[in-house]
Amino acid sequence: MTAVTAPAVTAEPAGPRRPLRSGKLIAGLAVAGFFVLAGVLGPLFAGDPEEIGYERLMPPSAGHWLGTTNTGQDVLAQLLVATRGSLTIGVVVGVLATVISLLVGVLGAYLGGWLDEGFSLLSNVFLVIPGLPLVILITDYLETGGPVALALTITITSWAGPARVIRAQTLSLRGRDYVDAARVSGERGWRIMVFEILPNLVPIIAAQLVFAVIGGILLDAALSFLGLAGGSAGSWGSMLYFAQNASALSTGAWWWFVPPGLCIAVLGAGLSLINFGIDEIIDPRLRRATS
Amino acid sequence: MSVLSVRDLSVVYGGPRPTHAVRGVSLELDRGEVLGIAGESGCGKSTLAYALTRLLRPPASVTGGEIVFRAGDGEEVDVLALRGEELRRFRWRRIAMVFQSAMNALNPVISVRRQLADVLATHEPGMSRRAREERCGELLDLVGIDRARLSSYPHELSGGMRQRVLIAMAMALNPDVVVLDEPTTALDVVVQREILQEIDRLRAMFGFAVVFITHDLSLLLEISDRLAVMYGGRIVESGTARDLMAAPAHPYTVGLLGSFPSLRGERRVLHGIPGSPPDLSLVEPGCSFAPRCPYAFDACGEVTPAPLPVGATTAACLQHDRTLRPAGPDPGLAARRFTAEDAGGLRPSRPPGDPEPGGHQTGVRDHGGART
Amino acid sequence: MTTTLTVTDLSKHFPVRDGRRRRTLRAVDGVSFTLTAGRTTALVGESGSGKSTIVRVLARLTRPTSGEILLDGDPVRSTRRYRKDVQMVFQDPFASLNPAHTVGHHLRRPLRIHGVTGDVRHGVHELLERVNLTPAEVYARRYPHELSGGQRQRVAIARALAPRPKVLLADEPVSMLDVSIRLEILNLIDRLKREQDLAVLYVTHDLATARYFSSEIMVMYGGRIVERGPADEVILRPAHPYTRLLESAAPDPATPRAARERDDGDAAARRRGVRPPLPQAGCPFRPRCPHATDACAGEIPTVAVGEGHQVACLLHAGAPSHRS
Amino acid sequence: MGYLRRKIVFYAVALWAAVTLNFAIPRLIKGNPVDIMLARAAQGGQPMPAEARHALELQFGVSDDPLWQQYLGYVGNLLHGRLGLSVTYYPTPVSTVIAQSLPWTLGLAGVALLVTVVLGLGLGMLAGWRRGGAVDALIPATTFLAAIPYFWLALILLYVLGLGLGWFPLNGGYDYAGVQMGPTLAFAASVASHGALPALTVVASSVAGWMLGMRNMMVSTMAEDYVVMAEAKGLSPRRVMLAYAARNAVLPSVAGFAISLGFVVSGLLATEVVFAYPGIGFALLQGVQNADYPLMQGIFLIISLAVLGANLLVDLLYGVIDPRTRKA
Amino acid sequence: ACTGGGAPPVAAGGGATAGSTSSAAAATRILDVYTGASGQNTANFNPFTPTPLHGVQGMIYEPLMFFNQAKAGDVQPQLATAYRFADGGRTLTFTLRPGVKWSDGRPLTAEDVAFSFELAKKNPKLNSGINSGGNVMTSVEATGATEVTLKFKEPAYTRLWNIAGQSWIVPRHIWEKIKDPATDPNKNPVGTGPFVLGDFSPQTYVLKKNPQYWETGKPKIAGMRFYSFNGGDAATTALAAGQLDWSGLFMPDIDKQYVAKDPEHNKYKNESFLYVTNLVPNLKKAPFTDVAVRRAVNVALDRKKIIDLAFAGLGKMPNPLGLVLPQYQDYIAPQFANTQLEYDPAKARQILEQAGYQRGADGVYAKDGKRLSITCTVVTGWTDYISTMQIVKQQLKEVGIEFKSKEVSFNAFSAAQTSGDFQMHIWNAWGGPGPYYMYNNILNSANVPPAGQNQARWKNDVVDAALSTIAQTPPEDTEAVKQAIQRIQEQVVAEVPYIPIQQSSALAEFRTLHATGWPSEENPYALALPFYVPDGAIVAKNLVPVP
Ligand SMILES: Nc1ncnc2c1ncn2[C@@H]1O[C@H](COP(=O)(O)OP(=O)(O)OP(=O)(O)O)[C@@H](O)[C@H]1O
Ligand SMILES: Nc1ncnc2c1ncn2[C@@H]1O[C@H](COP(=O)(O)OP(=O)(O)OP(=O)(O)O)[C@@H](O)[C@H]1O
Ligand SMILES: [Mg+2]
Ligand SMILES: [Mg+2]
Repeated sequence: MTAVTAPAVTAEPAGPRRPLRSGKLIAGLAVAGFFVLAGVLGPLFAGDPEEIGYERLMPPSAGHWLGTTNTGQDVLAQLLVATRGSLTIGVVVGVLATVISLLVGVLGAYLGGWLDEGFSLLSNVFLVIPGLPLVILITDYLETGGPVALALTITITSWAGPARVIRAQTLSLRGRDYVDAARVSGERGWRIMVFEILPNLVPIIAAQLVFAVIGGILLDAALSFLGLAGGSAGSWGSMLYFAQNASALSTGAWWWFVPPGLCIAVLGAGLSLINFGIDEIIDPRLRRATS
Repeated sequence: MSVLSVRDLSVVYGGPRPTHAVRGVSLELDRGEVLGIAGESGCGKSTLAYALTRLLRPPASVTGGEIVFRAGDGEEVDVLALRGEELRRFRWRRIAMVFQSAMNALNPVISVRRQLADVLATHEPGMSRRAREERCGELLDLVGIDRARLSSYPHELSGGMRQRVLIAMAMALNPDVVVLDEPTTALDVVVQREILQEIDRLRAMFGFAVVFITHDLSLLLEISDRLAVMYGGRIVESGTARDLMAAPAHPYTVGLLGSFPSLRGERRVLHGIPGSPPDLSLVEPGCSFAPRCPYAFDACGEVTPAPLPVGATTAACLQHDRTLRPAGPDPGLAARRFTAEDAGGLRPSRPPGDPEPGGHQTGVRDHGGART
Repeated sequence: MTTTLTVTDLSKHFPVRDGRRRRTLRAVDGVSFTLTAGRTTALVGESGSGKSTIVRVLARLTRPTSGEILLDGDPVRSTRRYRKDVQMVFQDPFASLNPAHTVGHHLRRPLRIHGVTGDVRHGVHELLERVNLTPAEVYARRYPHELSGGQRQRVAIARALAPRPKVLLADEPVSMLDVSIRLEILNLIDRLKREQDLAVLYVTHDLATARYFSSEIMVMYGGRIVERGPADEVILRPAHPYTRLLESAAPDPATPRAARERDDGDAAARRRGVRPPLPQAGCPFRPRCPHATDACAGEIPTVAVGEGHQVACLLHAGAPSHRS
Repeated sequence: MGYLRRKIVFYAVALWAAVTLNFAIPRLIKGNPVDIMLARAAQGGQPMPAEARHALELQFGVSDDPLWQQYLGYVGNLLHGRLGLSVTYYPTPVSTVIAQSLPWTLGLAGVALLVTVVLGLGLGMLAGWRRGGAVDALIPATTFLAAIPYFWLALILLYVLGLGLGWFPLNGGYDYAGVQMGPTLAFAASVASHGALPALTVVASSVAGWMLGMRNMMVSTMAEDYVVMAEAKGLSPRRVMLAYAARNAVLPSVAGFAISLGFVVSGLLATEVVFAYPGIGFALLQGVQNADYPLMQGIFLIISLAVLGANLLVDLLYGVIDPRTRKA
Repeated sequence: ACTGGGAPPVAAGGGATAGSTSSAAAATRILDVYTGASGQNTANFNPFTPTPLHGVQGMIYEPLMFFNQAKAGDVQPQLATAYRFADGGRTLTFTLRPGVKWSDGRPLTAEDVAFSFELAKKNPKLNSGINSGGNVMTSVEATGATEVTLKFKEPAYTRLWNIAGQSWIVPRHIWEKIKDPATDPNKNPVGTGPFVLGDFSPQTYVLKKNPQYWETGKPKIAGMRFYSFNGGDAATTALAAGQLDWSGLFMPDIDKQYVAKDPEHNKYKNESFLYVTNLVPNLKKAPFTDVAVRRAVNVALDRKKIIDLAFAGLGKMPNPLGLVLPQYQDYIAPQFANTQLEYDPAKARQILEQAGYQRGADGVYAKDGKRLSITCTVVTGWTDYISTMQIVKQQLKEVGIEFKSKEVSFNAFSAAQTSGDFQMHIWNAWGGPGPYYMYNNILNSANVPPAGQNQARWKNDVVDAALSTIAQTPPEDTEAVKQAIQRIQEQVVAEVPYIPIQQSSALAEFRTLHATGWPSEENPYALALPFYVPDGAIVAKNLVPVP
């Protein structure tokens, strides 16, 4: 017997009313928000990213804030369009992977039995089969689809990890008394899954979503960079690919090469910060002692 | 001659809303005695225990007071001043501790042998491997566990056995003081009884003093020599078990005693203590029990009561303060009743939303009210 | 007519793995009892003796291996109908309320599900008031983490009462609560039992509250009911060696320390650190029992040792036996 | 299902899935090696006469057999260890191509992974132990590193440290012109200096994950009673940190190790391309670009098997380091 | 027929000033070469396989003759000193060079040559192209100690290039023992060429000087080391860092990226007459079934801008005839002597309007309700083509044609080429030592894929007949050949089956620090491209080490 009455400070599962105060979360959201804004609005203001001109490989100037490519295209315009492309891929991958992982994880863990055995086997298999080679093979097949098809492909290799996490969490939630209590109240299975379990998965889902978005962006970048993304998806990765193809770095055209990579890294770091923030909300022990 | 004196100890958990978990606690622990500390969850019992063993970690810090340890030869140690190597050597040899949940206090991936031997290897580096092994075996014998279990991992032992392993571990260096923080709360009553008897037997054998912490007052009354009742970070009443049971002076103690039905005895009025424990992050003058106290009067919200001798016990309650209540305590309290109806004094204003204590008596067969 | 929940020969077996071998754990083994409206029946027993399993089977959270459950003499109907009549209060008030929903939500749902007619909002407030959570509007809007443990448990009780059940199963409803508020909750259940003519099954470790709050006590050991009878009878005149052990182990400040040390042979049963595995047949307590004989491995008759006081032990087999 | 049976089924299914995916995917890809080779020859200025197509089809064994027959044949060949002939490196057997490149990748991945894991876990341990301390302050920086794409970091490092400062060789597995492959000190030194930058890239961009995971686990573990207890026992801080806190905190990282292998392989692929490292990653890329089914299949299979094998190993190892899993 | 040895290379000026290397060191210096190989080398020295290691063809194994594409009509004897057609082109006799030795010391015999041709004939797997006489060969015989005679079903005049210039002669005494010549890696190659195998590793290998090479005094350099890089950028880096003596890398900014790094030694040659980059319309698909559309597109393109921007200014203006110039200037029909490709958007619109197209509200022409929209397929990552697409898109938009580009993998691209499942793509058309070869490749209806490179899938009876005529005409009859070629030109100009974009830019970079004697504009004795077979070998054996 343990006596507990005091409003628990630590063991509390994150309720919706828990204040979302976390410096990391705010910083991360700010970074992500900036990129979303740039991706959504940027292309409207930037010039035509495909406009080819005679000002080739010009360093940043008033006319071209981020200089030009070897075919005289404006790097900034390309970067803004690529931001949109990369974000699209990241978000589509993130959402799809999360939806699949939710279906597989929650259904399997809640219903149990052979379905669960099957689902977890499936996700374990997808986890151990090396992702990038698989994606390379599949994108090759899906050559025509553009960013969405690419995102679909990347999704295939990125749902398994989140599914495992969500399954584990659902398993633990399923065993909670409040789920049993809902059953005793007479709630139906789907209602329990949707209204009792899902809300408590929100922080985990958010973390997995963010994680999948980073993964999607990084994988797309790698594929595009290797020239395997099946069509210039107009993403940061493909910018890097073209820069690399034109030996941008060895010719000193850092303005072409550095920004896309930096964007990936900064956005990635921003998203990671969001993840940390969520982690800290889930587990307050992770907060820095000083904060 | 006390082996451990605590004077005016205060502990605060830092942070945006600092929690004043222990507030000016003073205690004396005599050599070989069992001192029971009772109190509701969250009243600061464990924090006090951790302060005694110097195990507080940030954000907790001792903000005042002192702890003095007196060894058998009379040498005094300022426990709070110990640092580094000194502190390391002091720990366990002088004050050992048995934790609440043996499941968590034993490392799940290290064998019992290594966890026992670790203590010996650290504090008695001269000891040979063979001697250590022998001593580990002896320790298990001591608590009635088969030596063969040395190679077991914690998950292979039952809850009671784990608790015994912890006790064996506490015995390893013949400490002067053993702090037991709710050592049996997680256990079955039968097993709980076994463990208590085990502790009693070992204490008789080695003569260490025990600080026994639990919220189970009935248990404490049974096993301790002296008792301290904690509420809201303070010790509100202390005395010998017999005196405290016979003549509790603090309304909280009265309420607590009234919360335990007697197993075989007469059936009597039973009531809980309505309301919730105080918020330890608030530092306000006045008695922290006042909002739940049926006998609270105006001064309770303004004056922080100091411990006063009341009969055979010492209680921190303004009802017994002659300057404030020249007429003496409320008759209800004097009769050791804890009901609003019985309370002659002002009814305290309840914290918003707190329920009426109504109905708490219904359904209980009242066999004649207070005992004589 | 008074409502009764009659349980006959209920068993629940779990397949378990013992090292490499599989075996069957008889968590509940041929248990029969009746819960009657307006009465509280206490179920006590050591940890792992099968108390929660019985409750979960009765709450239809677990399927029984065998046995029959009759509600008012009828075999069990659809689960939904059944749940309207049989409700449950869980042990841990922190875990049994969903942190994502308000108190109001927790109470609205069962009202909706079980088609309670009339104003649901009003129903919620009424429930809250019945468990002394006033003002009800304020509490209805709160989230569980904004409540103290006792308040939460009251919400849990209110939820259980929402479908206007006839039977209330309470699995250690106060063991997670602070001592000072336990009594309040138990008193509340007791009051509601009388007001609504509930049949209550009170599962607990605590013999003292069992005695105080119930009219009948059943003592379980190893999946079986080894003793049952009127509360005072069982506590004050325990007949089964296990009940005696349990009773002697319970702390009781009223009993002087020295008196505890009486040597009735139970000490031998306590000294063992390792619990011997449950025997497959015969008396489950046999391996720990100081009075065990070879005969204990055979069929154990249930005998009456007093007015409504029955015990499954050969020590008392001299008395006329009533098979259950 | 029992733990053991579940594991066996898992490995069986994973193996089957790897083998079958491996069979299926290249067949779904458009194009075939003959088309590719003809197109390449044409693009490269030496178009082949019309007769060449048939000859090439004969050579590459482009088959019109029903799929199930091809599948059976494929599985049969696998069972005999035959991976077929590479198209890109025709007529070299795929096994030879893999044998040539695998040691490089294994060496690079092995060293990089070892350094990453040791460094990451070590730093994570220290960061968690002294929360808010100097090591802990590193975390944000490493997060940033982790978010950088492998290949981009590789290129930047290559240009800054290799081309700019000249500290490292630019490409290749060793100094091809300068030293002979063989068990000589010169060769070893050359391999080491060529592997340093690629390994550094892998370490830099993947160390953060390990560090963070370890740090968080460490923080959680530190709050466990058994760590407090170890401290109460008067053990030295070092011992508390290593034997009680880190020992337990490392368990999830170990369990995650095998999973992370897949990611390491992926990262390595891009890194190898950047550094012209003669490993398996680039061989795979070539295979894909040349519709070299046999080579792709072989490499994918090898990678899958390696990851599966590593998983198996971790499963076995886990039983040793976490006694709780031995039963159950 | 032709006589004489290879033209002596003109000594390149300059010479090493850093001359710290003694002449002895120079003589042993191994030149570093990058031929475009990527990934690992696998030991494959079988010249009959599709992808042997670079250098095997030409440097180790030699053809009978060398056809210099850098200079029209320049044919050099190699293992054969002369050839002779008879029987209306159905019999071909080679006279072999005496005194040639295999690198194992055995003499080269007519039997060896006959065996080499026989090998491909007997073994269908070997018949994979450049090394084949084609399946039209009916017999091959050693008809004397230094004479070999081949017989054909059809006149083989136009196949001489393949037979004499692209077929590798191997020693019978070794190859007759090889079980499966199609897959044997031939690990210890024995050839007649100027170089023999030195050391080999998967990363690099060395071909070193053959001391008993038949051309006395050659080669002068000690050998060549072949590198393999995992990407163009790695190679570019190595080249810029001065690590390579010779390569054939495309570098858009070659002056800045390469020459500027060491202007004294870093030289390059732009072999700009090898191929033509075309927009290839699929003539089987709308809208390209309509010649007006092809003509409109043809005049709507500003090729100067495309070459400048997409091809870094390195390509040459193409011509409407689809021939590489100035190589085949002589073959131009008089009426086309001054014809240039026009850039005239107004005319494009006019062509379309005349053909019944009407401009829609969106600015795009349409006919019969169908918008004039073109989708052009391009291989992912081929950046110059992708840039071309972007410019073409802008230029066609101007004249009211919607143009979309679709990037696909090389796999998918090549599959579409074969199946015809594309509307338009961009592709190179290559020729050979004579104008016939390119026309035959891309215009002959017999060469519609999968058989050949007629990607436009054009069928024109006049052209087919003209090509057939050339195949039946002895090359000596240049006038007849010319006339046939000019008949084709008329058709090409009228029908526009391909839309030329640029005439090739193939860069060969070489450093004069360690060797001189590279081909130059004045002395184009072979293509300077190291990967070109057998030109690479011809260049290598003519290089002179710098002391
Ligand atoms: N790490 C911490 N940070 C902040 N506050 C804390 C921390 N640990 C404990 N507290 C607070 O300090 C007060 C005293 O806690 P403590 O653990 O000493 O109580 P306790 O009497 O041992 O309770 P229990 O019976 O539940 O063990 C509580 O209000 C608790 O919320
Ligand atoms: N799902 C299950 N699978 C296997 N064994 C189970 C399962 N549920 C319960 N058991 C076993 O059945 C026995 C009875 O368990 P139960 O929870 O009913 O005991 P209990 O009397 O409620 O104990 P406690 O007082 O600790 O709550 C125990 O040995 C338990 O380990
Ligand atoms: Mg505590
Ligand atoms: Mg239970």
